[in-house]
Amino acid sequence: MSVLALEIGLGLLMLGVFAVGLVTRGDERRIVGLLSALGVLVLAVGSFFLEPSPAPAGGAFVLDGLALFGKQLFLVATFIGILGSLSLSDPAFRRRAPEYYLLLLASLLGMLVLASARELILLFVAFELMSIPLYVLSGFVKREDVAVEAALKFFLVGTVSSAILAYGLSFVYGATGTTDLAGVARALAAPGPLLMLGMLLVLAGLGFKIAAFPFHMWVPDTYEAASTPFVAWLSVAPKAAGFVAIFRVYLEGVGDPVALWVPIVAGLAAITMVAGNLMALPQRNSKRLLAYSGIAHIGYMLVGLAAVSASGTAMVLFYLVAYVFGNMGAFLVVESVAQAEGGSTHLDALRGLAQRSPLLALAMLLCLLSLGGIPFVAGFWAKLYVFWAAAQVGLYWLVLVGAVLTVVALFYYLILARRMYIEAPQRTGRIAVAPSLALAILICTLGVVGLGVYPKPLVEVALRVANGLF
Amino acid sequence: MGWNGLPILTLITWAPFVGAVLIMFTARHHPLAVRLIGAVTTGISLVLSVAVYLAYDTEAAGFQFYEKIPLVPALGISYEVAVDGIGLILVLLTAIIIFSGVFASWTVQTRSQEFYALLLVLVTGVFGVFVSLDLFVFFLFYELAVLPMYLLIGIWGSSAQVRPRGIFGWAMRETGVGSKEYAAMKLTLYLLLGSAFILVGILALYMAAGGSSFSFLELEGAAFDPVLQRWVFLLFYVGFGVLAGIWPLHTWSPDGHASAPTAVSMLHAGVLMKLGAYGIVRLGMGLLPEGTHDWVWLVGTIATINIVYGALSAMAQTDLKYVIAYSSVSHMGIVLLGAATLTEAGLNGSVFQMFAHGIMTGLFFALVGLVYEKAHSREIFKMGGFGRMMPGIATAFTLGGLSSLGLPATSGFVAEFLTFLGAWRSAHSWWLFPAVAGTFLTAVYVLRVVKQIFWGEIPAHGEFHDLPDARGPEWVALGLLMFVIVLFGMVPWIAVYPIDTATVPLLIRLGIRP
Amino acid sequence: MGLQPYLILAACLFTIGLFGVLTRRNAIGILLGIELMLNAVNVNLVAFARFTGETAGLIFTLFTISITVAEVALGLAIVILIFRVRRTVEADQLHLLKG
Amino acid sequence: MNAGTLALAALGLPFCSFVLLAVALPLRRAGRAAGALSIAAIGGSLLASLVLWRTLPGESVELTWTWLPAEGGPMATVGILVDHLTASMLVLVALVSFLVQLYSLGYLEHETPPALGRYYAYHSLFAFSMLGLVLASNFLQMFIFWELVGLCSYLLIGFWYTKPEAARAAVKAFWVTKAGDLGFIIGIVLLWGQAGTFQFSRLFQMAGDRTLPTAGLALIMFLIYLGAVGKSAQFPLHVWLPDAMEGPTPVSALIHAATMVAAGVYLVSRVYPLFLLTPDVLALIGWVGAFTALLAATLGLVQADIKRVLAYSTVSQLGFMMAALGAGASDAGFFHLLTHGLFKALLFLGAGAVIHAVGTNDIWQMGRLARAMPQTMIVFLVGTLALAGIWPFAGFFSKDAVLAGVWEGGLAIPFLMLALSVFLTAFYMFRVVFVVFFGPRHAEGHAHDAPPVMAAPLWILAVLTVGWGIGLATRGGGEKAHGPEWVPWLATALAVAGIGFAWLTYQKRVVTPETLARAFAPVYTAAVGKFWLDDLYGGLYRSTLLGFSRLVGWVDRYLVDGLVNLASAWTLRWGDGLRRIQTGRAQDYLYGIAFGLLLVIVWGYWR
Repeated sequence: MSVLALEIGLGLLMLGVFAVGLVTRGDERRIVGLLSALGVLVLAVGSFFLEPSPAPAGGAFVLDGLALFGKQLFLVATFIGILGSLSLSDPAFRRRAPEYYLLLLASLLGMLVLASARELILLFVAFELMSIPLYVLSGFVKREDVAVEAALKFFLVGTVSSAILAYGLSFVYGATGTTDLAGVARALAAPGPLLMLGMLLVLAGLGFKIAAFPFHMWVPDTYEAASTPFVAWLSVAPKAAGFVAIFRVYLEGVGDPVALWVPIVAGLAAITMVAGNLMALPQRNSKRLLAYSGIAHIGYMLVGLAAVSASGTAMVLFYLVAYVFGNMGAFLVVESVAQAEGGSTHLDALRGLAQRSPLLALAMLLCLLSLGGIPFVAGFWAKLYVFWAAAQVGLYWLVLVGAVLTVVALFYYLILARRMYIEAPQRTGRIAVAPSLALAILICTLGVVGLGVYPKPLVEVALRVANGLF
Repeated sequence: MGWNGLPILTLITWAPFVGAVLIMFTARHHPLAVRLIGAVTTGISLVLSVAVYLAYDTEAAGFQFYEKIPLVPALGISYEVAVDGIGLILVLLTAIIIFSGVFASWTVQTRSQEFYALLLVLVTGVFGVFVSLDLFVFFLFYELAVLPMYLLIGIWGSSAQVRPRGIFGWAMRETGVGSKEYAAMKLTLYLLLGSAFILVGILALYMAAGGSSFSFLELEGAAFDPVLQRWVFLLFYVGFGVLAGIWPLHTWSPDGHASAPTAVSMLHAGVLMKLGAYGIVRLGMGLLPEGTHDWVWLVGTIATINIVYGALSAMAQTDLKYVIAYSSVSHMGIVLLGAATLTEAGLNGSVFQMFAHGIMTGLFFALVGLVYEKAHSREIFKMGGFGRMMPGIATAFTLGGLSSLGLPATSGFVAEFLTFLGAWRSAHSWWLFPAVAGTFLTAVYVLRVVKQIFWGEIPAHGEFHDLPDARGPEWVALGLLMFVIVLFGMVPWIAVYPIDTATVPLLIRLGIRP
Repeated sequence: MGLQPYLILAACLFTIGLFGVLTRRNAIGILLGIELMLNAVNVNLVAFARFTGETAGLIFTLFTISITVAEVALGLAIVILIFRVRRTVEADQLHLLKG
Repeated sequence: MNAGTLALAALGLPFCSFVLLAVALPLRRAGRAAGALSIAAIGGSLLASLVLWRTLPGESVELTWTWLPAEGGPMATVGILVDHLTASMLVLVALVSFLVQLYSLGYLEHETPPALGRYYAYHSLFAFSMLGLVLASNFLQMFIFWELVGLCSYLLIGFWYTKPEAARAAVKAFWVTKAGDLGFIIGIVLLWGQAGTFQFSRLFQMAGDRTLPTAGLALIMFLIYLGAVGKSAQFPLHVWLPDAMEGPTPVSALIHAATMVAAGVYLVSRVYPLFLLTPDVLALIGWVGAFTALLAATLGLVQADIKRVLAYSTVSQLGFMMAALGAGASDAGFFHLLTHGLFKALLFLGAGAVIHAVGTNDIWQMGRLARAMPQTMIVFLVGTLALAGIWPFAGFFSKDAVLAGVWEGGLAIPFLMLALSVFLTAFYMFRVVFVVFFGPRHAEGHAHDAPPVMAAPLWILAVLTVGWGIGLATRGGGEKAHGPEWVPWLATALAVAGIGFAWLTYQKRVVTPETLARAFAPVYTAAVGKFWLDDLYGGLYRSTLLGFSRLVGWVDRYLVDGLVNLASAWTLRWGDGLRRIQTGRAQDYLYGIAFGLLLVIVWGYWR
């Protein structure tokens, strides 16, 4: 099997989607969604049969453990995202469905390549391939006035960040004389000022992608305005890709000098956790609340990153998986409710959900508990592990900040639970959930619970992957 | 396995859970059926608890009715249940309280099927904690016992009148002090924070013992590093202590108990707070002898603060439920003080007080619920002369009050007296004096409340006329609890025998007895 | 002439671009600022390639140029869409979403 | 039947009666039937006690069962200890209880049946508790029943619970005695810490062979004595007893005159061997007793409420008993306890008959009742003479023994105080007699002698008081008085002087009470103000205890919890404030990026 098997498969799928989009008209175009879902599912399943191949020295494109882990994660997340998108029933959307799925798949392709990229140019190109479709997709929704506004903001912030990233990469290239990441890693053993500047600029650029404070500001607006299934996917997959890129650039093969980044990353982690959690408190829109909570989660993952150890990295990978399930599940429940409530994503739309649809409420509750870090759902182990990793390297203050902020986070998750379970519903009708959406939510819930009950296998995989980096 | 092949502890634990499932799936729209299912399933637990209690072999001592089913062999997690003398009596307590609770909340109207289902799920968690020997499963049950509380208080609770005043008045307004949502949120956040401490402690022990088993019996055999013991004991103390209401982490409890619906207050103050104390005794003292010796001074001192401070705070309250809630804070001080004495008398007193206070406070909250339901008021100083209209409730309340102030022939006295003996024999004999002072303060506030509410004349403003006495199902709850209070007060040895079989080995483990 | 002047030039370009991005209210103006920033990258890359003799930088430049084009095209498309929907391209009047 | 069985029967019958009355609702609600059951039970107890008393074996009988087990032998036991002390006390308690319960049938005839049932349930419980206290074989059990009689006292004072004064008095009685009991329980715990047992017999044995560690024993015995101070209404905790008169009069007769209040004296007598080891404490007991006797006697002078006069007289007489105990004359003290139990119950029941007839407690509203209620007058007079200590009534011998004992014990000043009290006692009691039975008639009414069910107990008590006294007189004037010859003469002279002075003041009006009040103005003012002790305690309770509790409550709600709220409110505020940086303007977001860039670079280089 070629190391490019997944990328080739995805390319073929994109061609297929394109072709079907050409030959179908109007409502028939729904079929492209099914096709993409199926295709991504096949790829996702297939990815689990791939074996990581040891990276050739100086190879620009590798399929090592990290790459494979990332790809599997992206594929699963994309599959869930597409499943969620299948329920979008707006006529305008249906008409433009091939466009939507093609862009989604294109972005996915960018991620897949990014996960494997061990070369600066490839990294940058994959990064842009991933990003540019996202700008389009975020404007791809019924209420155009806010969607385009969100798209513009996302675009402007994103491009400026890209420029910063590219500027940084140019310095890295200039200081090391190579675009190979292995060379960069070697040069980092004795970094000169130019290289340092470059690496810092790159960090700022990647900070945008993972939405660390203060590069996060596009997140709430975009999440609020864009279509929810897309946001569910946007909130996890590109972030995961961003983290994979960070691991590649900052950790892989760098050795001891990684300690250089600890204070910066720890600082970013702290302010991101603080800002995300605090700003989530006053929110009245579910999507916006989840957006800020997502920022906070990035902060928690940065805690694991700040540990710059194999276990820390592994815990971030675990966290990413837990976050994918928990966050996507929560967003998709919001989408289900919004579909029944005329598109309202206000917190009040969730009122009395437990009485209108107990299962939906339960799924939401489980996802929220996971995000909040309650035992026996995935998020709990995730938080515990990153704190553990940070404590191992002596970052006790960071653990303390994180633990205290967990209480703050629980506060707003419980507010959501209160809306669903305690308050009386505004309307009494039961909520009908589209089958595909229900399936997506089910997958997320199972993931959350399964990882919560039995996290060990994933932890072991993550540890193996992380050990490959050091 | 179990008892003559019968997995009796499993039956006790899961019978309410089955009830909850039945309620959710079969009896959703039949209020009476919901109640009957609740009564029957908790009744099964109660009967079996009594059976276990009677069948427990005090000669053999140790953990009995042992059952074990491996769950995740790779991690050493298994469903492993058994009871010793301490677990035994707490299982009995839980069964009594929940059985009474089912009857005490007979008149819940809104969403009653969900109420009962959540209540039964919660009690499964409580039973589970008391019988689990596997710390992982213990923790699972622990969370199960904490989480439904948020919904139970949030949905069926009641709000109190709290005037935002003082230098932090604005903060109180902003957080909504007094409302049930506030209380539910505070309680849940506090307890979850506490559980995080506990979990870290459990995992630390698990790792230190080699990471092969979560079983209490195996961890008991491991010799932990003294430094580790010191820190983990502190984790357990703070984590469980939040639930046990240790000062100054107790402030969730008055608000929470005051806002919770009757059965939940009963269960929470009656059993869940004991769960915290149980955790400290079982995990903290049982697994960490050296950690215990490092920290008992703190545990006992805080406990004395609890006793006096809680009693004084109770005295200052004007809301009946707050009085009872603060009295729980005070009485939990006795529980922890008894444990901290590290003497046979003190430990027996501590466990006995867990039981005695559970029953007594359960009775109190049941009564307060009844009074509130009938008079629609909790303001002590607006009530008066209720004794004439509700003599039954007045009698029961007085009995509860007498047990609370440690009157002999009620279970409260035995517990307090044993604790006093232990306190004097402990390394910090001065603990005796605040503890005794606490009983006097209790006498002051309890009798003051009894006098104000039930004695004297009915207020002239005519708000309270023809208030009915307790009746029907409510008497099942009250009668059972009153009977238990008197029974265990008069013949305490039926409880002290089994308790002693568990506390003496604990003392031996702590190196206090040879 | 050494490497440094080029780097300084690029830095100036980048800073001017950033300044433009931060101060222009018109979305088109911001786009132009971004263009300047990306051009600074190109200058950098070419200069480094020239002085290290490594060709990768030149290839990188080609990629950046093409990506810049794609981004600007997309940006203009969004700006046109914005103008159609909201009748303005002033970036600071677009604040329906906030808080 | 052996002694143990008899004692258990005496103890068990009232208990069974109580349980039946408590559980069997219809029976209790039936009222008189409940009374009959209770009376039958206590009658049985009385019978058993009498048989026990007559057949008492020479040495004490002890039975014990484990109550609180522990590793290596029980930590605490329950049991019974029967000796001569116990037996006489048993008879007294059972007898007075029986008579009072009988009397109550008439006294409370107008109560509703449920209330009457409740009354008798309390009475059965009291009888059980008091008998249990008497029979207790160890300190713990003593304490248990000690508290239970306190409970009954509380419940019975508050029997008319809708009366605010009764409610207040009941609670006050409980609190004040409880305050003393704090000392008691601490003492017990400390003693256990010292000796490792609660068992009287063990402790006496240890005291006997000097194996009881004496270090700190004085403190322990003082603490135990504090319990007696509360229960037996010694200064300064005597304040609850007069207020306790809010309860029904038979209750006052039984609990607050004859039996429960004597429990403190009984306690000291019971564990006298231990007190003998601590002479300092004994001396204190003597002084406090004598002072209490004098203080209460002065207070008794100014009361208008007949029951309060009797109440202060009870306090005073309890002081006599304690003084005797303190002086080493424990037999005299206990002797006085027994005689006092009889004649004080008689006085209270007599007063009850009067109150029942005229419907008021105020002596100034009574008068000339001698003609309307001759029987009552006679029995009341018998009681009064006994209390005043006139030969040949029983009180004469016991009081004489007390005085002699105190003198012999070398407590000269207490002796003087007691002597003065003897005079005052005679004075204030005859003040009541003259005003009530011979004074000018004030109120119209249809006063008449009590019905037989009430009269019978009165006569029985009167006969016993006289008969016992005569019996003692014929047997040589009471073998218990070992003091100097002049003591009985002095006592009689003082008593007669008191009677005469009262006659002059209240009958002949040679001296008006107002003149006396003026002559002893400071004492009079102080006595009217009850020596301001009530005000002091009330002030302490309201200002210190309640004030402090309010402070703690405030601290808890507004500081301890306030900090929690503050933290959460701040968090919410910061969240809201931070949210405002999200202005919605793209430019500001770009500023965010630039700021972040700056941050990262500065951070990176600054290290």
